[in-house]
Amino acid sequence: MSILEKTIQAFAELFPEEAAATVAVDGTAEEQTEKDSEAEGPVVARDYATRGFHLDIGVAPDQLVRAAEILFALDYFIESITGVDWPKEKQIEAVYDFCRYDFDLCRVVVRTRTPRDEPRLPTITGIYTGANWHERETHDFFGVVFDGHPNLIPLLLPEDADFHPLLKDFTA
Amino acid sequence: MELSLLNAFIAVFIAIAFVGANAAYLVWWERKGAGFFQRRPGPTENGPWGLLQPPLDGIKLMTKQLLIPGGVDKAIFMVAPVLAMFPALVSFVTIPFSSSIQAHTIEVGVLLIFAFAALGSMSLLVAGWSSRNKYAMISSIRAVSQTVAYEIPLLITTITVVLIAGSLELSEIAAAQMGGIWNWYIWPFQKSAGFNIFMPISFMIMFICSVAETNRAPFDLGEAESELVAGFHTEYSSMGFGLFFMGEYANIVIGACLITILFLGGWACPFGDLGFFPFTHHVGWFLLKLYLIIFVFVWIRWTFPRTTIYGLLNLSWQYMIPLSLFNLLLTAALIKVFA
Amino acid sequence: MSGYFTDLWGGAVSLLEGMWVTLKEFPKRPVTVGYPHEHLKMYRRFRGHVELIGGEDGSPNCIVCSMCERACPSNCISMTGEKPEGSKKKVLTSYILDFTTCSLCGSCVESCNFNALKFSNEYNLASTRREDFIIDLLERLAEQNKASGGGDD
Amino acid sequence: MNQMDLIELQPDETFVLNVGPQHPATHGVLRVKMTMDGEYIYDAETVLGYIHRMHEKMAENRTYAQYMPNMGRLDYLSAMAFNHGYALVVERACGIEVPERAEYIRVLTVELNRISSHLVWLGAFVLDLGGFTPLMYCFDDREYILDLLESITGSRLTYCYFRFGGLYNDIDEPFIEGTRRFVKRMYKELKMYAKLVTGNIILMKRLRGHGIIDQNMCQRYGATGPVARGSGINYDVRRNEPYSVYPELDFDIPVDDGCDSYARYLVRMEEMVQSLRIIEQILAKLPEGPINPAKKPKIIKPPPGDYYAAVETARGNFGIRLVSDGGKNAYRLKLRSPTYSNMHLFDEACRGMLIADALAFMGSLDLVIPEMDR
Repeated sequence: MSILEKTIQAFAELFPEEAAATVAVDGTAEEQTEKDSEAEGPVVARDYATRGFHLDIGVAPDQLVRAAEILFALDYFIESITGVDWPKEKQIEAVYDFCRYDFDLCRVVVRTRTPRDEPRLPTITGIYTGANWHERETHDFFGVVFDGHPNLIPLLLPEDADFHPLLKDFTA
Repeated sequence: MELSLLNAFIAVFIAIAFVGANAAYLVWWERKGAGFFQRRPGPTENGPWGLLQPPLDGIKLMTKQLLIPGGVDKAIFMVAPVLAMFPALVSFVTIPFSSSIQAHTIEVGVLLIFAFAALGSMSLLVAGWSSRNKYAMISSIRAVSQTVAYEIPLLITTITVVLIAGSLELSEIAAAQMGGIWNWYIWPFQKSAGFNIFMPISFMIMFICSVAETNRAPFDLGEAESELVAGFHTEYSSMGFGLFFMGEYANIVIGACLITILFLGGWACPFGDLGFFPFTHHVGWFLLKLYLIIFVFVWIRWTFPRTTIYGLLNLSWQYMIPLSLFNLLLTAALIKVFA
Repeated sequence: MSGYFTDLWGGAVSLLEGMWVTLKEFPKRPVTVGYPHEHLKMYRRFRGHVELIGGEDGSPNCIVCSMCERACPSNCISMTGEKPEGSKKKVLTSYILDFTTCSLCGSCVESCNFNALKFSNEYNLASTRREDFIIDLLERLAEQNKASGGGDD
Repeated sequence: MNQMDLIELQPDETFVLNVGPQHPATHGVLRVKMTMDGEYIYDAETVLGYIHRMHEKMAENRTYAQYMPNMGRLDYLSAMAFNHGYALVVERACGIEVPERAEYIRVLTVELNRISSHLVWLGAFVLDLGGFTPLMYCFDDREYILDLLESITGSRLTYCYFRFGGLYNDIDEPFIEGTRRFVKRMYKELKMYAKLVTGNIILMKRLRGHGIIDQNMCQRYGATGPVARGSGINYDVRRNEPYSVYPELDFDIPVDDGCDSYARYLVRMEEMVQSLRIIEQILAKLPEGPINPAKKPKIIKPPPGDYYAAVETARGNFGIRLVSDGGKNAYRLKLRSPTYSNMHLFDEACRGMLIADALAFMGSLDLVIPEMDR
């Protein structure tokens, strides 16, 4: 069983009702644009050649910690955490990148969305210690509050920074 | 009486001048040597081969503002650089450059040098303590533990030589090694002590200890610039820093002088007494050996990375002290057998 | 106990090896170029700040299309041009390069379709005054023309 | 287990030592707030952001082509690899094919750049340990690489040599000749470094057994590059996630399971040898052909969606996540820089170390601050 299938199977626990039926390999990038992203299931296998990653997993904020636990158990390491601001939908998307050290190449992207006016997410520093700085950075740039984070103070911005530069409505 | 006082003044003046000139030009030589070791020319801009660099550096340092950071113990802060320079100057009084050139013959010359060398480490302690800077503080503690650790093997090794020569007077120790390279104490065979295979090792111990005593790389833990910024002289500017710098080089000269006298026969000509040759047993030989040793100091500094404080202390307590103690015992026994 | 002495011996040998390496370097010639006295020849492709290319008569090739101005990521080019009476082409009247913000990426040269811009070989770019880096390229071209007695290159 | 974990220290038994932002060992403006017990580090907190420039926001305000020079400013020591990563992600998003010759030249310049980066690391690392001379030798050797790269790219540090789908300009015969000579010289120089630095007993005593990073820690922090490979993890993007022409080249990924500073040191030294091997192979089989694709969109406008590309820089896995909305500018560009994750584990790993060992450990992580702060 390839690592891709293994990961998908492990995530079946999070999405019991949708199960494996929602797993779909998307087509080329052009086709992708026509599809409404909402229509996709939570676990989507992507075309690596055009996208650069294999698995796209959308979770609810409260499933995030469990998702990180599953990935940690499967020997994934954390690459980065970042946000994307979607002002139209009044949401901030948090994107978690995971990758593997061994030769079973599989890049996993975990996404979750939180309301833009009060962005709150649970921290995963309990599982991936290295998420600490990434979460602090996301807090700096997007104002996402990570509940339970041990030290949520500005990392890259000055200590007294009260702005979040990567929000789309930020102007210098 | 008055004449001898005048003599003493002249001698001290010459000693100071010698130390000053040496300290200044050793800085030049260090930079030039570092350059050559590192595929670059070193100082070139001031004077031919950069020879005007030391006096100009001195002028620069003197014209700079002497900063005294807030909250330091001013009196001690100011005294420390002087303390760094002073022992080196005094020690020079006892150094015999040849059978006739010596500021003052002191029967316990070796003891005097060690007494004042201990004072040198005091200046580091005082400087680091009074600077009110954490880096300086750590550095001074390091410097003191280092000096304590390395004074022991240094003294033991010196006692070994003193035992063989039978005198505490430096000129007599040197005089005992006259008559050719084979009489120097660096070799395993001695007239008075028979075959002592540990003498070259003693020389190595002496050499390493002098490097450590003078706080030079690879044992420059006191001023490890990549860890402690500038160590005990972090807060010193202007001539305060200059004095520390000069003191360091003056100490190097003292250390090299000691090695020359104790192991390399002082002013002895390596080819024995050549009746036809006018320069047998001449101050020139002394200076030649002195600068050769200083060259090796420079060479070592620009070759090796720095040790850590624990590596340094381990080297002393695990290797140096047992070996030098063993050699002392062996020498004492051999003297008993052969004498 | 045997480890004690092999450590000592191996360590000493490694130190002597290192010393031999540095000693061999000692007599070699330094590789340094004594910069203010000696200069290196710049490579043909060296990217200094940009300058204008003059045509046969020494006037700039530039036709004021503003492609470079738009390509520049840091907005350091500002140019003006005017259409003289009875002429079809626009003529460059000023070309100011604000070198303080230029990152020497060369986007301007690449975007130019009329062979009007090139990199200079200027590398002595140090000054204590900010104004020295607001470079009037048109003036520079005129000076070059004067120096070479008419358009060359 | 180090001794610090066993002792519970009271606040009045410790003092805080600020290493940085201006400190000789931090190679830039990095600050580590260390809580010390004598010379032992009880706790450390790294403070970043002193040269944060918000490159990610710049990406949203510039066109794709205009953003290319920014990449060299991230990591000034291996600018080529960062440019490569950015070119890869945009090419992937737009579906631009890169001609074979361009790919080979890209790998050639990236590997030259990797050697030059490792040379700076070697010099600076030994400088951290108190040895000054190797720095000068390293810079002498690096000078050859910089001259070579300058002769084809026109600049010495921030090359900006890659274009989407190809290169800025072609390499010429003097460059190939010069590279051949350099490879020959570099093999000799590496032997010299082995004698001067690698075998040195003082260096070994300082590095062996110090700065332990185990595999679990690498996984938790996401350490990559020589830091992970020095912990016995066989992870190199060039092999694990092949890009460009790396699959066609024969080279090894050096791995050392010493987990200490010395293992990381050995990995980097061996990487230079492997890079030389790659360069030799490329010089032997450099194909003829164009260096820019025949058809290339005039204005770069990737279709909407998420794209990811990763490259192996001299310091590890550099990843770019590009979120496009189909416009001329990126909607969101995330730069995942390797040192950011590598440095993060310093806080945990340096607990209980002596300050001298901790700074040697920091040197073995090969920090480039602008890349961390972005």
